[in-house]
Amino acid sequence: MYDIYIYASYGVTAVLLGGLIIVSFRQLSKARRQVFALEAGELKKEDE
Amino acid sequence: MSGLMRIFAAICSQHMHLSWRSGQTMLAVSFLFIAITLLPFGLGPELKLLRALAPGLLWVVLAISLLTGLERLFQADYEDGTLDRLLLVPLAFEAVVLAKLLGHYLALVLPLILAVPLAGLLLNIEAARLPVLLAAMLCGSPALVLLGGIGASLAVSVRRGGLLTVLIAMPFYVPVLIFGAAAGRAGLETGVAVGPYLGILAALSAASLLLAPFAIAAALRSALR
Amino acid sequence: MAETQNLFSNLQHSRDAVCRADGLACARGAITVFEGVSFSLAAGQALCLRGANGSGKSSLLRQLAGLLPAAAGTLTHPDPAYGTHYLGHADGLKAALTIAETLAFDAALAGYRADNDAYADIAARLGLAGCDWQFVGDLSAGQKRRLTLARLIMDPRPLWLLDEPMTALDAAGRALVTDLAEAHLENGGMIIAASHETLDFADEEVLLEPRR
Amino acid sequence: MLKALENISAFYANPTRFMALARQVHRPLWALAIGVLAYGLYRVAYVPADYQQGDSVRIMFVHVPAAWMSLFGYSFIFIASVTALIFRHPLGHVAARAAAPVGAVFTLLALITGSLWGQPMWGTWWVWDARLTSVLVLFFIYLGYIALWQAIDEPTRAARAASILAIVGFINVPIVKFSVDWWNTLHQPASVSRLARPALHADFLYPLLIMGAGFLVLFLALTLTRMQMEVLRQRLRARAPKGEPPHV
Repeated sequence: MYDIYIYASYGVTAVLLGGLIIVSFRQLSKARRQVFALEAGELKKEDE
Repeated sequence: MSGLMRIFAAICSQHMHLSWRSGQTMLAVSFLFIAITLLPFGLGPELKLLRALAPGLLWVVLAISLLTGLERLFQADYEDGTLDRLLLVPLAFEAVVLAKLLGHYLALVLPLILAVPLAGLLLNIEAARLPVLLAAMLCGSPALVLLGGIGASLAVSVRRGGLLTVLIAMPFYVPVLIFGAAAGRAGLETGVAVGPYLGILAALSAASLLLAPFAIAAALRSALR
Repeated sequence: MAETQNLFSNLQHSRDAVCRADGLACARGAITVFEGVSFSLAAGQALCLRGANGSGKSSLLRQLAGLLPAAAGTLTHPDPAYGTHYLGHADGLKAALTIAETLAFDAALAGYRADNDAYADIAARLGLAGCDWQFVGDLSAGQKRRLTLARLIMDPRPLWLLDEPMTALDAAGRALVTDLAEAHLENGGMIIAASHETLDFADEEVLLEPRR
Repeated sequence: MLKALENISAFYANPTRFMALARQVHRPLWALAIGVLAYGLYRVAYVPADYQQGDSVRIMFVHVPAAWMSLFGYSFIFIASVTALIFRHPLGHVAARAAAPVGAVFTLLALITGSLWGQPMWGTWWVWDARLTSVLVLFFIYLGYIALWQAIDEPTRAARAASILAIVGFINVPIVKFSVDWWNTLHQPASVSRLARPALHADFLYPLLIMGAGFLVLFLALTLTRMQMEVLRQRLRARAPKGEPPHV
């Protein structure tokens, strides 16, 4: 009788926390890529 | 009058002067009446209902009118370089902050509170309730200004930071509103003492007075770097 | 009434006052604006800061005024609350006030009682007409600049920090700044000004190098 | 002991050293979070139905830990801000900023699950119950804190303003809690909050504690992930050529 509320609760939990986890990891890997590209660019400049 | 007091008075009176001259005071009082006028359209014109809700509604409208005026508290001075100057006066910056807050209180908040009886008339409030309501507002409003000043100072470097100021200040307003409205209600229910509520409101104002000038001064100094 | 006479008195500043920077650095967030800036200024001397846009001239002035902490190095200067005038880009003027009201505020910040006759005198000296009725918002950029000079006249403080003091001023206005500055130096004051122009009153220059 | 702690904290003040440590701890922490949460869910699945509330009691196992984390998160931000502002530890601002969205999501979760629990229990989606109301105010405090970080462009200025707000806001939390509790009893003197149960049977308590531990580790793991991201963003901002801050 309460199933729908229980599933909704756990569903919302999964969506909210899952969303935050996905966003956080995406932002982390994006920042990693950008730092990597920047440092690679700086190394190149020093070589020239 | 000593030099330091003269500086304090000058900062305070300049703030009041500019507030009057730029129409801020009139705008804030008009805002209060506009909000009060809109309420019966939302709630229905039934006088009994309005009368029962009046103290709480007046507190909420007062708080919202105050919040809308907060944006201009420090921002104009921040943008035109006046705050730079005020850091270079012999007065402690916390005292400068207090002078501005006092100016704001006298120019904006006091007129709002004085307008409350008239606004209460529109909501059919019992006249017997007014003295207690006004006393509660006088006790609680310093806290509203001081705590609102924290929001205004934190958002001072943000252009169009009005909504941000409101968002930051709102959680600080909750206790004052709770006890202010409770005092307003207690006034009529015979047998309920009003004193403790006024005491709590005054205590909230006193605690804000101890805390807010330091927080505001720190926030403004940080924004001026 | 003795107080009002002070408005025009030529106060002699202490000859011991100094303003010195040793290896001064300035940081904006994680970015270093300048570093290793050193100079020393004695009573009666003026310094002109030079450097490209963004080299940190204004930041250095703000550090000297105590508004911005130094990222590194040491700074010796008069207590900003008593000894420093800082005229920055933002002029601190209120458009809704008249010239007289502005001067009254300046006088009060300097600790003087209100005196309307004195304001008219100062306005006249700065070449501003209509002291009592002219609103600051209606003044031109150069006239506003002149009005800010009133603070230097009213409140004798040993160190003047001037950011682009000649901006927007006509020939007469520039002469006014130069006159005020020379009188100040004669009285034992110190001036540090950031400017792209040649300042007649400055004896020394410090060049802020753009940091690579 | 304290001295040793001080030395350790000083050692990891250097962002590069912190990043090296974070890289080592990151995966084990996430593995632990997933493990504890999985075990907690397994235990929750076998919890018997409550004789009063039936199966809806299962909502408690996300609602209550989420409410715990909303308070823990703000305390975390407060401590990090104090560390940054008073002890000038450079990672304090990073930790506070990283934890804010995590705490806010847990707070929102507590609100939504509280509402989903309230509907079958009270027959309405929202009641101005003391606990729900103060969690709602806490959510606004989180929002203001995050908005302040976002609104101020200059990172060091934003950091200082945010830490002032975190500290002042932290003082405000118990005052709000007290006044809301008082306000609530004033208006509904008879009702006792059903979310606050006097004593939990062990069948309920242990799964609840395990879920709480799982949420705590998840909070720390998420915060660590976001801290690494913040450090890298700072590095980008410092390194990028003047005039064109990297778009992140």
